[in-house]
Amino acid sequence: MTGSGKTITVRYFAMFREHAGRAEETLVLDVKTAQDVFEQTRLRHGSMEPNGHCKVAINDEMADWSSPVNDGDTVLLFPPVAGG
Amino acid sequence: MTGSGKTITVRYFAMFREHAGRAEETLVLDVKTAQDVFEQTRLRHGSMEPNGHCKVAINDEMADWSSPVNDGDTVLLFPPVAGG
Amino acid sequence: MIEVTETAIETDRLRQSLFNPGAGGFCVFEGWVRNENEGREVQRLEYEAHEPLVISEGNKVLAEARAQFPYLEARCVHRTGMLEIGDLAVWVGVASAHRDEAFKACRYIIDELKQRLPIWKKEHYVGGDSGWVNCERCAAHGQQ
Amino acid sequence: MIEVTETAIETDRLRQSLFNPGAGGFCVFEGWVRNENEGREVQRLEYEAHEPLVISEGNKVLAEARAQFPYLEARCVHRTGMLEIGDLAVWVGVASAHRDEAFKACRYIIDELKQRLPIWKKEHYVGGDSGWVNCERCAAHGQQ
Repeated sequence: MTGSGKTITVRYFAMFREHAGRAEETLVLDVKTAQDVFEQTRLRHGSMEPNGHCKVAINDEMADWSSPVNDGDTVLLFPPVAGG
Repeated sequence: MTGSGKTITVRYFAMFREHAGRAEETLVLDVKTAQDVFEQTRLRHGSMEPNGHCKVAINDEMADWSSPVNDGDTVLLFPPVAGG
Repeated sequence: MIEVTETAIETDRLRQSLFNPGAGGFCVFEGWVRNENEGREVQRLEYEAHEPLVISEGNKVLAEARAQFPYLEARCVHRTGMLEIGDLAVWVGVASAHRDEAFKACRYIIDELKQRLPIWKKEHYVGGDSGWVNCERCAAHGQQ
Repeated sequence: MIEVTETAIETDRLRQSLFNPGAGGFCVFEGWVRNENEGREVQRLEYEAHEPLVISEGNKVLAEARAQFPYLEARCVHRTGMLEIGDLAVWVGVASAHRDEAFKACRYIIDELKQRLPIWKKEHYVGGDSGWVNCERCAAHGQQ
């Protein structure tokens, strides 16, 4: 944690929840984008999943991996979807 | 009616039944093909309908207008279909 | 299997009859009697069918669909007689392993059915007149 | 309208809710739990959804479908939780004046839904193991 740390709530779904062993956690992270959050949580939980077919939402709005994250945001990490 | 007359039962459907004023009639006709039956009954009932989008069946099998008709056959005259 | 019926089509019973444990996709098309056709207000529709040939041609259509879009189960029922707005005139259901075959077979069946099966419909208009659908001079006949 | 439900989808009630007197064509797609996927024998499927985004993205999909294939009524319901073989996982129904829009809108909705909506399914195999569908390494995870 540095002075630039942001408090981010990360929510994990499906396979990601199983990797993380939890549905949600609040972390202080030195991150600029959704991609940074993905990378840091991936390292944290030892997941090897690339973000290729994954999606991300910020505060319940679909977002791009390059979308900026702000202090207090909730970032939702979605593994490849498979409805229907 | 000539010596070559064939006894043909003609069945009329939908609009054709209304034109003919009957569902079925048995006629002795001097005809070779389904097309001949169509033309002769058309003249008989004053119908102006061309056979363009009409279909014909002989003895409950779909047929071509050029299909031969034989003595004793039942010819079904189908106006343009519109199921569904 | 294709059927012709003079009574209301029971969609739920039909749907259940197509259950297959290998089916992941199920597509249904229903033709409903609507209140308008080509700008004229329709009050009811009268369907007539020549059942023996609806069955034999209909089964050919189902076999053609299966050859192109291998499905597991398919069924079609067409109603005849006088139908009111909102009534169900035709039901086509197809169950297949994946959705693509179900959609394509269902579409093929209803498209061919409308072009090939000896079924006719007469529209009864709000004004009291009527006309056979798909016949170039129907309007003229109906307005007499 | 799109919905997520934990209880059995009532197809007949949904069908009736789409009645529209101007509708002549009605197309339904149903996704059923089938007993096999990619060569593995499946015993049941577990669905998980993030409902708020299923609703917002789903309504975008319905609007996109309507813009391209103007329909009169459409509705989609996705089930979550543990489902058995033959259970109904998703229902999409579209009513339109003519059949072409109904078929095309229904297909568009289910195709986009499968690609875009935050819904996941875990297959539980006959052998007792399980795997998340659509994840390249699902099989490896399942077999651990």
